[in-house]
Amino acid sequence: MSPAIPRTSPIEHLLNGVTRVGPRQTEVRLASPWTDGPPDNAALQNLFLGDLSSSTTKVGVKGPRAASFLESQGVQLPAEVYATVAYGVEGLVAKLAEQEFILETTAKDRVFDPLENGLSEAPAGLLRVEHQEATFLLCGRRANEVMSQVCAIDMSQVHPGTLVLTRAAVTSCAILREPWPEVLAYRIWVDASLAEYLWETLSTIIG
Amino acid sequence: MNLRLPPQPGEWIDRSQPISFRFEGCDYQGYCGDLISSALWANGVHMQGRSFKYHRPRGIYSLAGHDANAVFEDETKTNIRGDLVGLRSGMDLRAVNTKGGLHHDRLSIVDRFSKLMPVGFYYKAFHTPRWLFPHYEKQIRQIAGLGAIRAGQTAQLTPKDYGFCQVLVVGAGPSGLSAALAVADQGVDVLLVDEHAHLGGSLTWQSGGDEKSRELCQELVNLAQAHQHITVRTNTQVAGCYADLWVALVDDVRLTKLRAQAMVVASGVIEQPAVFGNNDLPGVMLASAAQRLIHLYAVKPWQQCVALVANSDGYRAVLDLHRAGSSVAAVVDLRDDVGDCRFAAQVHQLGMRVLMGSMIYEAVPGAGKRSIRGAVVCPLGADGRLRENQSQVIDCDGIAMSVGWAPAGAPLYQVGGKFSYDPTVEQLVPREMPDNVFAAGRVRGVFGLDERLTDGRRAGLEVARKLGHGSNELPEKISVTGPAPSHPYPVFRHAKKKNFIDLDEDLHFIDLVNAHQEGFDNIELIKRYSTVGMGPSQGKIANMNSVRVLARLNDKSIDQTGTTTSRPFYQPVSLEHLAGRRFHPLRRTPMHRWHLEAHAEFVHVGSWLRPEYYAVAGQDRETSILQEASHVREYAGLMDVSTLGKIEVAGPDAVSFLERIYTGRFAKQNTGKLRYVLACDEMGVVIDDGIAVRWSDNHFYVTATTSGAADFYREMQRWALIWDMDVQLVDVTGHIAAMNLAGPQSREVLRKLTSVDVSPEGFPFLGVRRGEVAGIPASLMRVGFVGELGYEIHVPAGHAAHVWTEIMRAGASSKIRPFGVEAQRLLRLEKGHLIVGQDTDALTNPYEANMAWAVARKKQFFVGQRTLQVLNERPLTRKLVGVKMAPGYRGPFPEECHLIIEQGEMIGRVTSFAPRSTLGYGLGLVFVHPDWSEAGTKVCICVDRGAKIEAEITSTPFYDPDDLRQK
Amino acid sequence: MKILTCPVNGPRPLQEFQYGGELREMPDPDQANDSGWADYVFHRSGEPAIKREWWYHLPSGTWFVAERDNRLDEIVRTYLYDANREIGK
Amino acid sequence: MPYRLLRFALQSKYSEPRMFRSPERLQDEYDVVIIGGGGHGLAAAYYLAHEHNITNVAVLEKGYLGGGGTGRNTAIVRSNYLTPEGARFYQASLELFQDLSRQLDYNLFYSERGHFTLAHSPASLRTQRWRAEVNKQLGIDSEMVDTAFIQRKIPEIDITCGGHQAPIYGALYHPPGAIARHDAVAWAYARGADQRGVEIHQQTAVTDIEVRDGKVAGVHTDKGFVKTRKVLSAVAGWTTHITDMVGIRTPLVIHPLQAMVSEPLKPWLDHIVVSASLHLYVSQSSRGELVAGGSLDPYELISSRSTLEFAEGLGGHMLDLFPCLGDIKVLRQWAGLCDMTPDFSPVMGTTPIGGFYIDAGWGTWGFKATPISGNTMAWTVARDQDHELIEVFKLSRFTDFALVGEKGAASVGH
Repeated sequence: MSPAIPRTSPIEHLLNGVTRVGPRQTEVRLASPWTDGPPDNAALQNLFLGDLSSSTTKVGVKGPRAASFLESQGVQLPAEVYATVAYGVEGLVAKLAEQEFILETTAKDRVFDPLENGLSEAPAGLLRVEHQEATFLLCGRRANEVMSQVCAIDMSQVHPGTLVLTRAAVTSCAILREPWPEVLAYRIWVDASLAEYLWETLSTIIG
Repeated sequence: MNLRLPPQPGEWIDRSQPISFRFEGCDYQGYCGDLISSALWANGVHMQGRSFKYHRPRGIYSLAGHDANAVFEDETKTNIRGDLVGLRSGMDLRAVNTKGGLHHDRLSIVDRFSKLMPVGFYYKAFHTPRWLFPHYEKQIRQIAGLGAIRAGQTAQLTPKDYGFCQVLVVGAGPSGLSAALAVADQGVDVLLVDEHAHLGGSLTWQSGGDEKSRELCQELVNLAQAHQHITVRTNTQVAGCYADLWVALVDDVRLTKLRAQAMVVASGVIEQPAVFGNNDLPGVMLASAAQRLIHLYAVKPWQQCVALVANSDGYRAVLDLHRAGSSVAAVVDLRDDVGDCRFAAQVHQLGMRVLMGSMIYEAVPGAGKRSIRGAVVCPLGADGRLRENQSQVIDCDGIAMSVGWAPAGAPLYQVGGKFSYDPTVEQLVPREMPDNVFAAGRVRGVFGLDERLTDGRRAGLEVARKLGHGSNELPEKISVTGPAPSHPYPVFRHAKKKNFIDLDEDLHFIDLVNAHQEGFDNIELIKRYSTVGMGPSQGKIANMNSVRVLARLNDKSIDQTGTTTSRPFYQPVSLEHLAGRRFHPLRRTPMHRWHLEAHAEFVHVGSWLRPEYYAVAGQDRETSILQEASHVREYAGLMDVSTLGKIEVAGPDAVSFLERIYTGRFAKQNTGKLRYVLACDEMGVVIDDGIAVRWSDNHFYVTATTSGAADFYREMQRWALIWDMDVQLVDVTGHIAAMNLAGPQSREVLRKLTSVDVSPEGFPFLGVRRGEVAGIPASLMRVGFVGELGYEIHVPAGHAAHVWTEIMRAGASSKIRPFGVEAQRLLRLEKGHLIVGQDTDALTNPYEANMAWAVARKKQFFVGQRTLQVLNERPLTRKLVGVKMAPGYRGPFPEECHLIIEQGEMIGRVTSFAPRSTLGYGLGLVFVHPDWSEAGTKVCICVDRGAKIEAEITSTPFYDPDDLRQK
Repeated sequence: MKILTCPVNGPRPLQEFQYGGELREMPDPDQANDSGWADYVFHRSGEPAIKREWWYHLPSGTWFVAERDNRLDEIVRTYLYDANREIGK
Repeated sequence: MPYRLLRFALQSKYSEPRMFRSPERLQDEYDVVIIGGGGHGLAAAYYLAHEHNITNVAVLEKGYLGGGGTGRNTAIVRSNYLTPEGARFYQASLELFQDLSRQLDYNLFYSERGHFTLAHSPASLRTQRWRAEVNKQLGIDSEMVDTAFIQRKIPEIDITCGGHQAPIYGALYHPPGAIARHDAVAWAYARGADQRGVEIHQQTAVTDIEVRDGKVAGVHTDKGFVKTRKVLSAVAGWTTHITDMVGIRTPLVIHPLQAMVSEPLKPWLDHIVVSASLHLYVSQSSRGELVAGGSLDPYELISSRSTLEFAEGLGGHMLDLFPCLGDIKVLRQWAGLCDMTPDFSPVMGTTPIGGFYIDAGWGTWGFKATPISGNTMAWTVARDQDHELIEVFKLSRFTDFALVGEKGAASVGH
């Protein structure tokens, strides 16, 4: 059962603005409040860094029975490792390994509850994996300029919707190029303990 | 004196932007686009610096970034190269390495005593008597070195980025441009890099008045700049090339780490000087330097000069000089025959005086050797020797040297390319290269303009094909004919005057001869002994001549003599550029903010920040720590232990896996219980410890030490593979936060927040439970590390701050206080628990650590077991035991790592010690020889300043020996 | 920077990896005599050759094997470890 | 002005003789063949001739003298080691160094600068104190100093290390810590050996070693076979090539160690500064260059190639420690080979093969041991018996599970 109390973002103390990207409902929280209302499309189109940590929630499932369990719960699974498919409200399911999956969705979405119930019994061959990574959103046409200062592989060549496990600013991250048509956006998962460091680093680069 | 010429076609200076600057206290004017050196020369400043050793006046020599004697400093920067750095408004420059300024350099006297200082003289003096050497060295250090470090400067954080391209083309001269265009036309993306501000390479300064070549240059440049598949970067040097075409590009602001799929090197050549008497004085320069002055910076090199030539480039330079109004008093050609050379023909038509088969014997110095006033020219005999008796003096204020070239081959050398000597061009040319690297143009000995264009195109098509584009039939590789562009030996001995091989290091011809005479007769040895090529320009205009000289001395070929390798960097790179924006990842726990607000003093543990203790106003560190500890003993304390490694171990083989990883047993461990675990490596050395929780038959949850966790998890993963075990491992360290609620009051505090039965019966010592704490799903563990009733509470990181705050609130009535790492270290010490890495070292085994109890005897296998069997049969050499000071002891206390001494022998070492404990006396852990490990033994600890103090070996735990309180 | 190809994640710069030393065949602890065991624990085959080495991809936590020339620093091939296959190799 | 220099001025012709001859061909037989013309091999040759009167010796060098570790290290000499065995050994070396210029009549620019080993954590502070205490017991000048002392001696150092990482807590200070002109050490020993009859053969590569019934019988080279009953391998980073020839198993793995040098600068840094946790050690040469090195390359490799990551990392750490060096430029980077052992101590002395002696495991501490290793190995070769100073460093210690604890709690190289 996922708790009623909302999750605190590891960079809660650095946030004080809110926006949404395009038609999406999920709240993107920002470090700086926008003086004249939420950022217009132009601003979003250019470049900004946002936090989804408290507006999303994750759970992982691992083990020989992971796939069958999720399917039995009506979760559609990606076929290839590192592939993702849409799930829940603006959420996704990613395949991390042959026997491991991670699900992320908006915090408001209760779609996890039945899963959690199924997992809480912890039957053999099925392991619930806690996932508390921070989720950042690096958005805008200049996103690749930022990437090129922290990431040693060419992110502009990565297929949208494919998860890339690599290093950004010398910390391990999972980076997903969002399959969004209207704007270039990267979803970045980083260990909660390193969230503040990475946020500060990306912020200074963006300037 | 203003030597600025009227506007030259294609000049690089911007006359609409005049710049004023100062040099050695005088004001001057230059233009935006000037180099410092070109601006100075334009103002008639020919002496721009002093040499490294003899402090001889020096001026412009190459104007191509290899002039290590025109070096300046200002208030903020040092070792500023005059022919590398562009002129900026407000510059206030001084020459480096002078005593009393450039004009009155007191050290210039050294030049007179040079005979006292033959090559390597410093190896043969100053060392006896021994006590005098420090004095000599001080003097030597003062004299050596160029610029002075500017104290108080702070390094900028420069951006640093990664780049990616299909083809990197190095050098934007004719061959580079045509290579780039050829590749790009195949639809392949090209990054075209040039170290200069403008494209065109030698075409921009080596026109010889040939307007067609200039037009062609502009044409190529326009095409390249307009091409959709070509990206251009100017003012960018290829600083170094590394494995898998990982290339360091450096410009004014940043280092770019470029990954290229293939590379075309069209880096051209570096002009090499001739060696004759006084060939270093201001006024003597490479012809290419004079041409650069004229065409790029519109500066007239001299009023009247003599040109020393040995190739057609020299005659082209003569034409350039002539047009610029530097009258050429004579052309001195080392050769007997100019071959078929249209430039020579034009020179003849102009009726200039040409002396074939001649050489300049020496430059006649002006006052103070700050200029030259003539050239002594001698004919060469059939034997190639100078006929000094037939010498004549030709008046001139400048000498232009055009006797040959050496490849700018650094990128090729650095990717592992091999060069060999090609006698048809008298130049080293690349022979072997990696299959994704290509060379084009003069760097491989192709000099004619049309040939360079064809060769560039050829290289472009080859690289395109390499990447799977374009046709298969390729144009032929250019084969070179005609007179060689370089002279095989432009070096002439001078009986008296210095004739320099290396201007950076002030080495003249005789230095190499002498070094050779002393047995330093191969290129590496002579380089190290004479330091030729070791200076700031890395021998770019010295190495070739030194190789030619050594080859002669050994009567060997150039290839037999060999060249020294060209290591990064091509030009010196600042530490700022290399460092860039430095990344210092720091891990923080979810409760970090809370700790901050509670005035925690943090300590770095691995990459983590942990509260060491919580500062209390007006109270010292030790007291605060002791108070935190006492508080845990009396009431309740809460500690953030989120940094502990946390690993899920699940699957059918979970039990047998853990039995192999740890020294203990798990088969009989009940679910809902936890155990202490100890791990060794294959050497039997203790490497980690923690607890193992059993949730179900096939599901365990283990913890690891903060700094050891990452490595330990990696090793677990590897063993699981090697043993081929059906077990799932997950590192949840960052996902799950943990806190230790300890102290007699802890049960009462916890009861308020959870529905879990926390009664002694319902939740006994070493039990584990799952349930909600403050509304958050949590794992609860009854642990006793600090020796009090205690609970470790593990919750999802995203909810940990909430749980922590709730516990502090609920504990308020029980006087709960947070405690930090230091208090915990004290509390565990009172219980005699060791800390891996502090009380153990890189060779400690469990027997030494007094942990035999944790090593299961009858067990099939665990990592380190076999080694421990061997070690167990040997007498112990040390044992970890407790030590305490007499209650009420006054005087110096031992510190951790003080030694225990008996009859002058080192028999032990303090590993942990607390002068103040909740027990009222100083106590600690020590490694001591077994003969001294009996409880009650008095030992002598040697503390600071040699004082010896007595302490008593004792059994542990010190506190609550029967472990009643934690039960 | 060198490129190493992780069997799972593909070609990546060396920064993403950690070296894990050569693959070593553990003798049967019960059969091996002390010096035989010491040889396994301490001695390495440091001579120039193409070695089978452990490499670890940090971001994904993947151990794999690389066959590498320890003199030329050329990677011959990389593949996932398979206990059954490695035995006796 | 020393007389020796006047001599140069007075003489009409440069009269300096060859420092070492280059013999035309190898003889058929030598009493001792030393593989490796680096500092260690040449020192051993010198002491064999000088102290044991064994002069029928050939030093075989496949490249040029001092072209390996000798010419690639950062020339630091110190004796503040952790174990009594190590500290005694290196102290003996340091004492030989102190008088070596005089003994070999060659100025090695042996310059005592004072050596700081910075501690960036309480744990490292403990390790440094451990070293200091052991050193004091052995009469080695070593002490713990606080940050104020460090700041006083090195005003430009940033005790906070930029504030984004562990600061400096204190340091182990070792006043006799010195630097020397590394190449010169090899040349001077070469000259001394040559003068005493030792033959030095450069560009002569050993291709195989002849072993008959467990004893050395001779050495195959690319210039032919030579008979000998005693072979000393002193090739550090190339040791595994040689041990492979005689079929000896060792714990050695070879890692590159990189370094870089700045443009020449006026005197600025008088001391030697080492920070293990910043992977940095730096000193300023008599020529004025800042000579800096880092930690071992992270994986095994028998090649001295350079990497950009090293230069970037070292650049960053230099600025963490010395923020004023931002515009100081790096001239050149290079690498050497380190033959590492599991216990950070050398492998020296007799081996299971009769007449085959090993001088290896020099990791990052080879240069500072040059005189004493040459001296003790000469003794060992002459008597076919391990010198007491090096007994603990026997190769057999690994099969005996009797490692030397030099690695301590935290490993500190250089």
